[in-house]
Formats: sequence, structure tokens, C-alpha cells
Amino acid sequence: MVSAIVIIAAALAAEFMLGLFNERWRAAAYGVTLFALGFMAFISAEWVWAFAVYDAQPAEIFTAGVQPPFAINLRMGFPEAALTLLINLTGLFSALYLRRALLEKGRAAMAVLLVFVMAQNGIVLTRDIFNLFVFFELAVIATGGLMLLSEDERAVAAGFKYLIVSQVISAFLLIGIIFSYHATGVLNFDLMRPEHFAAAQGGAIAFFLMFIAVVAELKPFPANGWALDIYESAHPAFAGLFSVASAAATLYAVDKLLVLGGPAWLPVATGIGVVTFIAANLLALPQRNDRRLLGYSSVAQIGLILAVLGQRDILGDHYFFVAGGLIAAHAAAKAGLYWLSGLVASRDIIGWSTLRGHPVLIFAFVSFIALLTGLPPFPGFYAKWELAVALAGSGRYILLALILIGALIEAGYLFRWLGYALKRDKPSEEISCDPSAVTAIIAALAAGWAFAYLWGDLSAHGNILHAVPLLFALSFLLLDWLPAWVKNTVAIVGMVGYFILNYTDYDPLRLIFAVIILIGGPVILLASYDAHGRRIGFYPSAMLMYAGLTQLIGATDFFSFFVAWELLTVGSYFLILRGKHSEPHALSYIIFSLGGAFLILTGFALAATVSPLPMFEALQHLTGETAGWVFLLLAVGFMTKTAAIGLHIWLPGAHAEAETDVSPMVSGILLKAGLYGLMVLMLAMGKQRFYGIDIVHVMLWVGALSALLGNLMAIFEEDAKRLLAYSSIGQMGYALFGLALMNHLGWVMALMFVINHYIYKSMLFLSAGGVAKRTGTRLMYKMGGLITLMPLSFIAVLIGIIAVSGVPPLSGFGGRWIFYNAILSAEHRLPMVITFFSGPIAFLYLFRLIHTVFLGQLKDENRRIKEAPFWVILPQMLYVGLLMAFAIVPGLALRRVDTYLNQFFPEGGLNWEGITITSQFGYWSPVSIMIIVCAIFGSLFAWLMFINRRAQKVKQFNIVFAAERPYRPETTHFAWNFFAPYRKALGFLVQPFVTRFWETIADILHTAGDIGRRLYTGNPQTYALHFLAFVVIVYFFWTGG
Amino acid sequence: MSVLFLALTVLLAVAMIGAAFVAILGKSMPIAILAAGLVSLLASVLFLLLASPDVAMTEAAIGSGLTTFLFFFILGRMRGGEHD
Amino acid sequence: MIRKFAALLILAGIAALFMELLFTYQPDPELNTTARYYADRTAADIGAANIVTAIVVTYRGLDTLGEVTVLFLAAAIVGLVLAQGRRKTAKERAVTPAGELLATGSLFLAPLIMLLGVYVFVNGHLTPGGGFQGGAIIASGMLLMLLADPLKHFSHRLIAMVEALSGMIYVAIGLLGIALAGGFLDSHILPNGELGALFSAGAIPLIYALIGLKVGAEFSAILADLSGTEEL
Amino acid sequence: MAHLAMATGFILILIGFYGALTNRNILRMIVAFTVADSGVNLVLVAVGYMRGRTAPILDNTVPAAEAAARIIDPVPQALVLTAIVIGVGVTALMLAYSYKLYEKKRTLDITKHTELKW
Amino acid sequence: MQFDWMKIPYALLTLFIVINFGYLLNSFIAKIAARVGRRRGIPIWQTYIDVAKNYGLRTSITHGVMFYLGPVFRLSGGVGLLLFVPSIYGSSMFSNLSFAGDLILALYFVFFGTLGMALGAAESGHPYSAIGITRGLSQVTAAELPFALAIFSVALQYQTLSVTDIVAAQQGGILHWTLFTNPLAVVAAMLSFLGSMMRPPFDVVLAPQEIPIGPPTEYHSSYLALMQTNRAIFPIAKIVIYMNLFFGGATDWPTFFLKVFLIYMWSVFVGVSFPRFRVDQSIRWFLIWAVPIGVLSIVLV
Repeated sequence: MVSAIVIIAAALAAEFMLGLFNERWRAAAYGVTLFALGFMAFISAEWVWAFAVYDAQPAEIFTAGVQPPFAINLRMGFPEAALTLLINLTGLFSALYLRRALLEKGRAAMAVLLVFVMAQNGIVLTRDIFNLFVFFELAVIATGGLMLLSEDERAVAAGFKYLIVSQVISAFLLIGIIFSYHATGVLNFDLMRPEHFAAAQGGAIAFFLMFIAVVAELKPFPANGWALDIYESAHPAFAGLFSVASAAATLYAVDKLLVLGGPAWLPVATGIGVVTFIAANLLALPQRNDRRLLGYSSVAQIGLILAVLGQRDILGDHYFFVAGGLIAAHAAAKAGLYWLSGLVASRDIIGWSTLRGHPVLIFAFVSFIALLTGLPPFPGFYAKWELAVALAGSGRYILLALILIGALIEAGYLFRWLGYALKRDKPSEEISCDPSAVTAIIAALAAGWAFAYLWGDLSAHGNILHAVPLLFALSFLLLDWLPAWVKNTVAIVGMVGYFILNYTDYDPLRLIFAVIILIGGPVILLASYDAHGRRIGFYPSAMLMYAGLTQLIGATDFFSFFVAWELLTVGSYFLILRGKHSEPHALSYIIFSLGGAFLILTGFALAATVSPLPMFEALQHLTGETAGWVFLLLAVGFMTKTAAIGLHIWLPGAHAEAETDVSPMVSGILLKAGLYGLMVLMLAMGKQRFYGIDIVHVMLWVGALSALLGNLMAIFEEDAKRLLAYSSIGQMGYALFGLALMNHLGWVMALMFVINHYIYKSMLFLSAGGVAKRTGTRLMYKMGGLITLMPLSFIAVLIGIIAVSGVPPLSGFGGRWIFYNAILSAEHRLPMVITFFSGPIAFLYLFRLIHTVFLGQLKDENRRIKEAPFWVILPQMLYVGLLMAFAIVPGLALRRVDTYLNQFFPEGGLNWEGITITSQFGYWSPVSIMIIVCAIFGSLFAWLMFINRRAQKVKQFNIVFAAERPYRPETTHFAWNFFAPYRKALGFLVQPFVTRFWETIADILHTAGDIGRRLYTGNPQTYALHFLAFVVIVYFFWTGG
Repeated sequence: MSVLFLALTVLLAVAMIGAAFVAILGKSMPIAILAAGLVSLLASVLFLLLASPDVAMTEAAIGSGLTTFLFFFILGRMRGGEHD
Repeated sequence: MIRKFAALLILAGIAALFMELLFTYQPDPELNTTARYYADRTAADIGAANIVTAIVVTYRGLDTLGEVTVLFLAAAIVGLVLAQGRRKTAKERAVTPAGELLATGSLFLAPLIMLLGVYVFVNGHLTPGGGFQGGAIIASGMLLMLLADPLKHFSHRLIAMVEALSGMIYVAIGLLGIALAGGFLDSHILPNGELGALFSAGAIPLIYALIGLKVGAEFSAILADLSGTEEL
Repeated sequence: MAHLAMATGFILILIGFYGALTNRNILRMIVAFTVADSGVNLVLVAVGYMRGRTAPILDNTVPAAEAAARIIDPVPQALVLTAIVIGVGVTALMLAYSYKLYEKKRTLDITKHTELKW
Repeated sequence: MQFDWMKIPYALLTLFIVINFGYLLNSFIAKIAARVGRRRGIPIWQTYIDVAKNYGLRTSITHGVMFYLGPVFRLSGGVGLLLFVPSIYGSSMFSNLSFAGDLILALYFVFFGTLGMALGAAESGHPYSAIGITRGLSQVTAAELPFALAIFSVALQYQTLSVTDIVAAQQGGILHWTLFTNPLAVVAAMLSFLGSMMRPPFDVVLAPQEIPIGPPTEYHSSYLALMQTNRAIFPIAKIVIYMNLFFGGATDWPTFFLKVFLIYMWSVFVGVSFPRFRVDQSIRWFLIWAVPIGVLSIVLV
């Protein structure tokens, strides 16, 4: 094993050696630089290996042959080894990336780079506070020097600003160090003790000065203007290195200091960290410049980690796991993103769309964003989970809430950026594919995924990357070069195969969801055979969503449930994003989803701390106030997914703008995830009170209002797919209402809705999608008369609307019948009035769908269109068959569920004797109804057919225009603003209050960010003042509190 | 001895503070630079009084000597910049 | 005006902080553990009469190495900054010849000054002064030569070579400490000798000499780079 | 005396900071920082000072055996040495930067060098 | 209740009786309306003549299968509605096909015909038919709401959804009728009844400017005959539900005829005394007057 001091010595030797090279031998000098960095990385790697595999003991390295505290010593323990490896590898790849710049600037620049990396190593390794100061100064000066590598002219000013501020900082650091020395009599980290500082007069202030100066290097808000300028103007490779290496090293320095300061300082660190996290994320919102945005994001991430450092008292064994996970994720992502920004010519975040067409790079971009936002399977996710559990477990709810709010804002701008990159028009400039740069980026990508695997392995909850469905989904990344139909087949076979292998494991409730996901999913996928080409990106996203859904119903503990939840959210986000104009809608989808997910996380974290039992049992055992909170958080979280009214604004756009075969997936299948969550929750916890309010009762109202307003909004909609999307809100409202009734029949009804909604909404979305595909528009008033051209689509829609509106004899009626029976035994009567009203309204918009699209006069421009493609029609016809079958024998699925529900709601079940289904109040015989209606209908229809058998068929205009073609045929189709009387009477109910509410919130956040960032005037004096003010404020808070 | 020392220290301190004000508020740039050098120089004297000959020497050679040179060197290169 | 007021206000806060430090400060009646160790052991362990030197070169040798690196870094960056966008070569610039007196005087004085510098750093372990001070003095000798003849072509190569070699030897000595003595930068790779003699205190004189050369070279490099700039 | 030196040091720091934060001229800011640096050094040395003791150099008047009772704390001095050298390094660097900034805009007014902001 | 084959001829018998009663009722009411207007009016058998004539007519052109759906759906709706509800209480002969479903079935089956008519009319491709549809649908949804509330109130009151059970609960004297035990529900339902009878003030749906060129023009000959038949059956089928739920049902045919006639007359009386509403006005009217009463009836039951 090579001593850790050699890392520093090697760097120094190499940089001094560079002086021997003639300025002309730059390539050789570059070689030496790379070699030195590689050697440093090798030493760290060796140590990491020793610690990880051989369980080596931490090594103390004494200098000068004298024991500390009388000489400087270093320590190489596992954290040090890991951090130096991170720093050195980042340094190595940055050097690789910087090849051109370094060769241009010569050996001095290379030496500076080496010093920078060496200094960061030193900060990590040293155990002496003054030595720490020396390394800090080295890092500062080297940073100033490396700014010169940038091609940006403003970089010099940025470097200068940094020097100015660091002058002030180092003055404080020096004073702090000397007074600490005075107070403790040593300069050594291991021999200084909290009690020394406490005992000596002025010791606390001494520590405070030292601490605040080191923390200032972490760019705390508001003393971080200089850092942002550096991030914006530095060479991207250096910005990445700065963000990763400086942060990692300085965070470790703070960690070392916090041990000295004792627990009293932990809240200070947390406070600074969390304020920085939120403020930086807020200020990042209005940013358009990619590197400055990344700068804000870096600042925010580091703030978060600082906050985590301050929580070491409660994190216990998980401390390094959490903090390390965040650092690792931050490192891979930030280095990768900065390096990517070097390839992109434009500095506006929209310009990143130029990455499209480079699958590896765009995958890298996506991975980096996922790393930053802490999505599974990346380390940030594990860290987020453990942190939430620890915070909830020790009652630090406000902190948890603040962190999650900050994370949500962060996700907002990161996903907005991702959306731009994936959807906006590609700029004309191509990216510059410098091979060494691409190598570095791929290294960061590989590191990110390696971290993901590593953290999975270290996690107590098992490795996310070991789950079969997820691996299946990820394998599509590798298969993406195949033609779409091959991938489609693989997907279908995989999903059905998984179902066949696993269906015996599900109880009836889960089985229903499993069938919808794993059999229903492939049925929708049949429509995907229609796609041509390779359809890059579709299958990984879709399969990720299905993997998440599959894992969701298989999950038995909080962690795996939440993993699955995040996976399906991410998968569906990418799926939705594929639509042509779906970018803003996908953004609002992901933000609402993540917001919901954070609520769920909080709820789970609260519940998980109470008992280590499996999820269901743990929820059952909750009592008291906690139970109310958990229930509320989880319920709201799940209702975000079902788009309950108030949280619904993401849905219409997201579902409507998605591709033809995606809309049914996200509507027919994905929405069920929320219902599943609600079912699990309510089965486990029953009714809960929250400060005296019956939450389930509130949910009953929410369900009813969703049903009413969702339907009402649907009838005023001109866009066919948006209409269906609003209808989903209404339908989910019904289901929620059923669940909230908390009786047997309510649940049967909800399950009936689950099944029915899947069938008819998938079918209708496919039909609407097929029609939109053929006509080139989704606006219904531009269609009309398509019945003769697209008869199969028409039949699907006809059957669909009969089913949805609950008109007998189709299966929708079954849902209504159970519903009415269910509410007869319900306790609350007012909300049901609202649901009553929404029933006929559903009928209105559905009628409009069929009337405006298929009936009436055909438009001239549509005269030549054909039936929707075979593969789009095929699943629709399957659904028609299914609806018929389900209408006749609803017992097929419901009977077992009914029995299953008996264990939870023993009373009020259904009686399934013979062909009649009997409830406590009424009865219903689906077969008889079907036969009677068909008999009457059939005989009349046959009679008409018979008597008119010889009649001649005439065209449409013959009917009312006496065979004359009207001047403008499109004006003869009354379609726009179809339900005008309704709008006149009830339009006020559907004013977009909710949308306005959320928009106002977004506006406020943006404005706050925009005003807040004016703080950074660009003047280093202001920045220095910020730092001083920061010192004073923290000082007063600390002395005051 | 001690009283003399103290008196000298007070004198030095007052002189340094005065020079420091000149350095930051004085109108002319060269004088400001010289004043800053003077602060350094006086500090090195004070270091001597504080029984720190090593520091005194370093401050005198580097802090007041070399630094002042550097300032003038640069100032000479930026005629006109001093009045900004 | 607002800025001045804000600065005053905030600095008043800082002043309050400093006041607390000042008023709670009580000088130690006795040397603390660290200082006592140095006072008691330096003579025996290191063999240097100047304890500060012993601390700087040996006990806290890593700091000093870092310090040397700071100067190295500063020199390198100053070179980088000034190299950026440098257009004209020295020859194209207008030349203002130095006065006769200065030219002759510097020719005579510079070697003497440099000698003084050497003296200061080789005696660093005995008397006040050492590598840094000596280095600075050497650099002022250079400065004098520079002033005498602004166009004097400083051999950048030479400076760089001195700097690089002294630095590398310094690091090598440090590493030798691991191999031959108790650890990195342990000065015991050479015998301690007699307290107060020139060749005593182990490798300290050698190291301080190297530091002196290196610091001198670094300051000279900075000065040379600055002198290469043009008047704006 | 230590208190006095320390107070002077603190005052110098404050004066230096005030000058650096309120003067628009870059060069003047750097000058102000050197004043502050001197102040910091003064504070550091003052902390190590002990009344009635001598410099930590062993010679005939201060034999090794009596050193512990006779000399002042050498550690702060060692630290200040480092600090001074670092300070001059940074000053040199800032001066080079100021030259560069001046070259670009022909002004040393710091408020004119604020393209990077927000 | 179980199915047996005998129910089919019995159901057809009910149908026959109701059709005839419906034809006569329609003529009779037309006559009354004419007499009120000091005209002589049509002969009582005029509807028979019209229907017979229309059934006899044959058209030589067709607009396609979709066009058939209008009348077929409509008549299926009417017949189905009639047959899913027992006509005569206590008579298994005239309990029709009510074994297939309960009140909810009837409630939802009302829409079946509306849907079909709308579909067929829309297929005519005439803009005015579409306007008629949108008005009709808008109004009917608002008008059905108080009815649904009333039904629910009654179901809650008697704790059953079975029509037979509800009628059974009202036997034993006029004071046992829902009319007296739950008057609010009845008020709500009777207000709703006005809306669904397509008579003034809620007949803007059939407003004269649409009639000459709207759906009925295209639905001639046998189509019209089917619709005329439906016009005889459907109101009665609906009134039967009202009668069963609110007015004690009928234990024999004379009571049945009487009650149906009286309930029908309620809409006629209102119709001749009030001016016509615009559709949005009628929606508001139902929501403001009828719905709160319905809600109240549910809350108070």
C-alpha cells in the first residue's frame, strides 16, 4: 500500500517537474500531468479497495517523524480514500477534457491543475487545522488560475471576484485558527475537543470564525455570488471539477470541524445548508443560462449535503451512506452536466436540444438529471429515503418539509430543462464531439450508474437494480437499435410471460391490477405495432413505467413501494414527453407527481419509524396523531396521481398531448396506480381522523367534486383527447368516491371502475387517437361525418360511450348499479347529490364525442381519409368484445374480489346466486338485461332492415339539402361550443380557479427567484459584503439561539 | 523599560492606524501604496517588540518591501487607471 | 453612499465580534502543550537553535511545502494571466533607458544583495530569517537588475530550472524522510550535529536553502513576468 | 501589550475591509487588503505573545534547558510566516488580474467589471 | 323473482294494453287541448289512423344503418323502460320483466332512448338537428337530476331499490303514499316530470322552427311510425315509475289508467299556463328550484 502522503508528494513532484520542460514540449508535459493524476487516483483506488475488500484499518500518516499534535499528520480512512478517489478521478477526466486548453496554455496551466487537485486531496487528508488553511489557500489560488482556461472573457473578472472574497474569508479563517489554537493549545483535529472550546473564553467565537470561514467555501446563501460567476464563466471542465472536487473536499472539512465543535453546531450547519438549498433552487428558477443554472444547482446540492452533515446526530450508521450518496450523485451529475455543456454551443438552456440525435449523450443527460433529482436507482434516492426516515423518526418535520420543497423546486427547473432538450427545435449548430470530452462524459455516466449499483448493494433495503421488471425495462436501452416491431414483440412477450409466471402470487385485489397492467398493457401495445422505424426512447420509457407498476403491486414494504412509485412516475414522464406539444404538460405532470411522491415519502417515513413491520401491518399499527398525519399525507400523495380536483391540472394536457398509443397507457393504466395506493392505504388504516376531521369524509367530497367538475370541464372541451382526459378526472373521482364510502359495495364499485375505466378509456383514447391521426387535428369541430369512413372506430366509440355513461345493458351500468347500492348504506348524503349530477353530464360529453366526430356533415378536407390503421383498431375491437363479455358476466372479475373484500368489510356483500346479483337493497341480472334489450332492439332493427331492404342508399346532403351541395359544407355541421346552453347556465363552475391558483404559485416562485437573484450584482464588493453580512447574521442567530 | 515599550507600542499603533486611513482614503494612489507599505513596516517594528524577529524580518522583506514594489510596478503599467 | 453605510453597519457587527474576542482574550501564563514540547525538545530532537525555523521546516514542514507551492502557483498564474493576449514582444516596445547611476550601481549591488539573501537562508536555523526572507532578498536583487535595465533578458528558462529543481529536490528530501527517517519531511535524514553550528539541525539548512532558492526564483519569475508587460 | 497589538490588528482589519468594500478602484481595494493582511498578522502574533519573555531562539542567553520558561510561543510565529507568504502570493495574483482587467476595459472601476451577475 | 317463459307473453300483453292506452291518451289530450282552444280537435281514433298509415308507407331511399338507430333506440328505450317496471302491483302476470333489474335499471334506461334519438338525428347531418340535440340533452340532464334525487330519497326512505317493495310499502291507505310520507321528494320529482314530458315551458327542444326541417321531417314513414308508437309508450312508462314510487302504484288496470291520466294531466296543465323557457333558463330553473328540494328530501328522509 502506498502511503497517502505520496498522493501529495507525487502531485508536487510532477508540478515542479513541469518546470523542467521546455515550453515547446507541451505534449510531454501533458503526459506527465495525466500520469500524475492517474497515479494519484491509483493510490486512492488502492486504498478504497483495501478498505472495501480487506477491511483495512485507517492509516495515520505522521510527518517529520513526530507524533501529532507536534507535527502535521494525515489520515487515510475509508471516507478519505473514497473522497480522494472521487477528486482524483474527476481531476483526471477533467484534465483529459481540458486537453486542448492545457496544451494551448502550456505547462503552467497544467501545474495549476495539479496543484488544484492536490490541494483538494490535502483538504480531505489533513488532520491539522492550519494545514487545512494552507490547502484551502492553494485551492483558492489554483481556482483563480484555472479560471484562465476559459474562453469566456468574463472569466478573469470572475476569478478576481473569487480572490477578493477569499481574502476576506481567509482573514476570518486565520483569526479563527489562531484563537482556536489559543483555546485548545493544539492545532490538531484529533486532539481538539468540544469541551476545550467551551472551556476557554472566546473559544466558541474562535470556533465560530473557523467554521464560518470553511462553510463560506461551500457557497452558502447569500455569500455565494462569486461562486455563481465562476460557474458561469469557467471552462466547463473546470466548472465541473470545481463543483465536484471543491465541494467534496470542503464538505469533508466541515465534517471534520463539526466533530470539533460538538453537537451544538449541528443545527447551525443544517440551518445554513437548508436555507442555501431552498434559496439557490428558487433563484435558479428564472435562469436561462445553462452554466449559471448548473451553478445554482451546485450551490443548492452542496447546501443540501451541508444540511445532511448537520443531521449526523440522527443519521447514525446511515450518515456516510446518506451524505456519501448525495456527494456521489452530485459528483457524477455535475461533472457530467458541465462537461456536456462544453459540447453545446448555445448558452441558453433551450440550446441543449442540439444533443438530440446523439443517443448516448442524451441518455447521459437524462441520467445526470435523474442523479440530481434523486430518482431511483441512483444513490440520491437511497439517501433521500434514509434522510426522510431519519428526520421523520426524530420529529424534524419542518426540516424535512423544507428539504422536500427545495427538492421540488429543483426538480422543476431541471425537468424543464430536460424538456427543452428533448422537445425544442434543434438549433443549427451541431455539437462539437471532441473525443476526449466525450470520453469524460461517458466516464461520468458510467460512474453514475456504478454509484447506483454500489449504493443499491450497500442499502439495507436491497438493490433496486436487482428487480427483474426494472432490469427488463433497462435492457430496452440496449435494444433500442432494433426496429420497433421487434421491441414491441419482446415487450409484449416479456410482460405476458411475467404475468404467467407470477399470477399465482397475487391476491384477488392485486390480481385485478396485475391483469390490467401485464395483460392490459400488452393489449395497448398492440397498437404500437403501427409505429414505424425504431421509435428511439419509447420502449425504455414505456417499459420503465410498466416495470414500476408491476413492482408497485408486488411491493410489500415501504421502500420498494416507493421505489416502484418513482419508477413509474419517471417512466410515464418520458412517455408523456414524447408527444408533439407535450413539453409543458409533461413538466407539470412530473412536478405534481414528484410533489405527490414527496408527500408519500414523508408519510412512509413517518410510518416506517413507528414499526419495522411490512408496509401493510405497519400502517395498521399506527395510532393517534401520527396515524392521522400518515393517512393525510399518503392520501393526498395518491390523489395527486388520480388527479383529484385541485391537483388535477396536469392531467388534461399530459394525457391529451401524448402519442396515440401512449394516452391509453397513461390514462387506462397509469391512473390506477394512484387508486391502488389509496386502496392499500384505506384497507390498512380504515378511517382516520386528523385533528377531528374525518379525512375519509373529505375524500368523499373530493371524489364527488372531481366527478362533477371533471365531467363539466369535459363537456366544454373542443379537443377530443382533452375531453377524454377530463373525463378521466371525473371517472377517477367516482372511484375515489367509491373508496371513500368505506363500505363493501363502494369498494366493489371502485374496482369495477378500475376495470371499466381501463377498458373504455383505453378504447376511446385509441379511437380518438386514430381519428386524430387521420384527420390531423384533435379539435372535434373540425371533424364530422366520419362514420362512413371510419366505421370501426365509430363502433368502438359508440360502445365506449354507452359503457361510460352507464346506460344499460353494457358494463358501465353495473358500475352505477353497485354505486347506488353502495351509497344507500353510506353515512353522508350530500356528496352523493353531486355525483348524481355528474352522471348525466358524463352522458353529454360522450354524446358530443360521437356526434361531433362521427355524425353530421363530412368536411371536404376529410373526404379521402381512411379507417384508422389496423393495429390501432385491433385493440379497440378486443375492447369491444371485452366490454360485451364483462357486461354479461361481471362476476368474472368481481366475484372473487367481492369475496376477498369480505375480510375487510364483512357486511353488505353481494349475492351471486344464479344469474342475478343481489344486494341488500336491490337486484340486477346482467344476462337478462342483455337478452331483453337485445331482443327488443334486435327485432325492431331487423324489422326496419327488412322493410327497407330494397331502398336506395343516398348520400348525406340528400337528406336536408335536397341533393344540393351547400356553399360551405363545414358550416352545416353544428359542432363548436356544442353545449352552449350549459355554458351559459353553469359555465361559472368551470372557471379555471385551480389552474390560476397553481399558476399564481408558480409565478410567485419565479418572481421571488427573479427578485432574489438581483442580490448578485456582479460586484465583488457586494459579494464580500454578503459574506460579512452572512457572518454577522449567523453570529447573531447563534448567540441569540 | 516596560513603560517605554508600552509608549512605543501605542505610538506605533496610532501611526499604523493613521497610515491605514491614508491608505484607504488618501487621494493619491502612490501615497496610498506607500502608506500601506508603511503600515507593513510599522507592523514589522511592532513584531520586533513582540519578540518575533522572524516575523518582523519576513514582514519587512516581503510584506512591506516586495509588495510595495509590486504595486508600483503595476501602477506604472496602468497610468490613468489610478483615477478610476 | 448606501454601500458605505451598509459596509459600516455590517463591519460594526464584525467589530462586535472582534471585541468579544479581544476582551475575553487572556494571555497564557505558561506555554501550552504544543509550545512547551517545542521549547523542550527542539534543541535535542532537531538541533536547531531557532525554534521557529525548526517548526517551519520540520514540524510543520508540510505547511511550508504548501507555502512554497502557493508562491509557485502565484508565479505560474501571474505568468498565465499576463501571457494571455500578450501581443507585442519586448523589442517592439519603446525603451526608456535607465539612468547611468542606477545601471552601474545595480551591476555592483545586485550580487551583494543576492549574497546577503544566501546568507540569510543558510543561517535560518540559527538566527532569525530563513528561506523566505532570503528568497525575498534575492528577488529584490533581481528587481534591482530589472530596474537598471528594463530590457535585460531575464532567463526565464534559468529561473524555471532553478525553481523546478529546487522544488523537486525538496519533495525528494521529503520522501527520503519516509524512507530513511520517521516520516515525510523528517529532517533526520542528515545528522543533527552540534546546536548552533552552521551545519547542524539535520537537513534544515539544506531544505531552507532549497526553499530560499525556490522562493527567490518564484518572486523573480513574478517580477520578470510583470516586467514583460507593456504600459497601458 | 498583547491586547494593544491585538486591538490595533483588529482595527487594521476593519479599516482594510472598509476600504476594500467601499473603494471602487481595484488597485485601492488591493491596497486595502494588504492593510487588512497586516492587521491579521498582527493579531496572530499578538496571540502568541507572552509578557516578559523573549524570542524563541536558543542561544547563550536562552539555553535549551530554560527555554520553556523563557521564550514565547513559537507556533503563531511559524503560522504568521506562512500567512505572510501566502498573502503576498495572493496580492501578486490580484495585481496581475487587475492588470488584465484594466487591459480589457481600460478602467479600474470595479463596478464596470460586472457583466457576470444574477 | 325468477324468470319463467310465461313472463314473455304476459309482458307482451302489458305492452299491448299500454300501447292502446297510450294512443287513446294522446288523442284525448290533443282533443282536450283543442277544446281549450275552442277547436273541435281530432277524432279519438285519429292516432290509430296515423300510425297505421305510417306503418304502411314504404320509403325507396335509405340513409344507412345509422339512421335506423334513432327510432330503434328510441322505441327500445320506451318498451324496455315499460317492461323493466311492474305495471300492476300484486299481479305476477303484470310484473313484466322486472326480475332483470331494479329501480336503478329503470332510471338509467331512460337515457337509452334519448341516446338513440340523438344519434339518429345527428346522422341526418342537419345543423338544426344538432342544435335540437344539444338543447334536448342539456335540458334533460338537468331535468333528470331532481328525479334521481327523489328516487334516491325514496329508496333511502324504504331502504330498498326494488320497485315492488316500494309499492308494497305504500299499500294500506292513501296516507301511506310517498306523496304524504315524503312530500319533498314528490315535489322534486314532479317538477322534474315537467321537464321530461317535452311540454311547455320546457319544450324549446321541439321548438317550431326545428320541427319542419329537423329530425321528424327525415323520419317519415315507418321511422315515424316507430316514433309515434314510442310517443305513446314512453310517457306512460315513465309515469308508471312515478306512480309506483310516489302515488301508491296500481293494483288493477282502472286505477292504473286513472293515475296515469291524472299524472299526465299535471304536465298538460302546467304546459298551457306558462310561457316557454330558453334552455339555459330551464337548466337554471331546475337547479335553483327542483334540485334543492330534492337535496332537502334526501337530507331529511
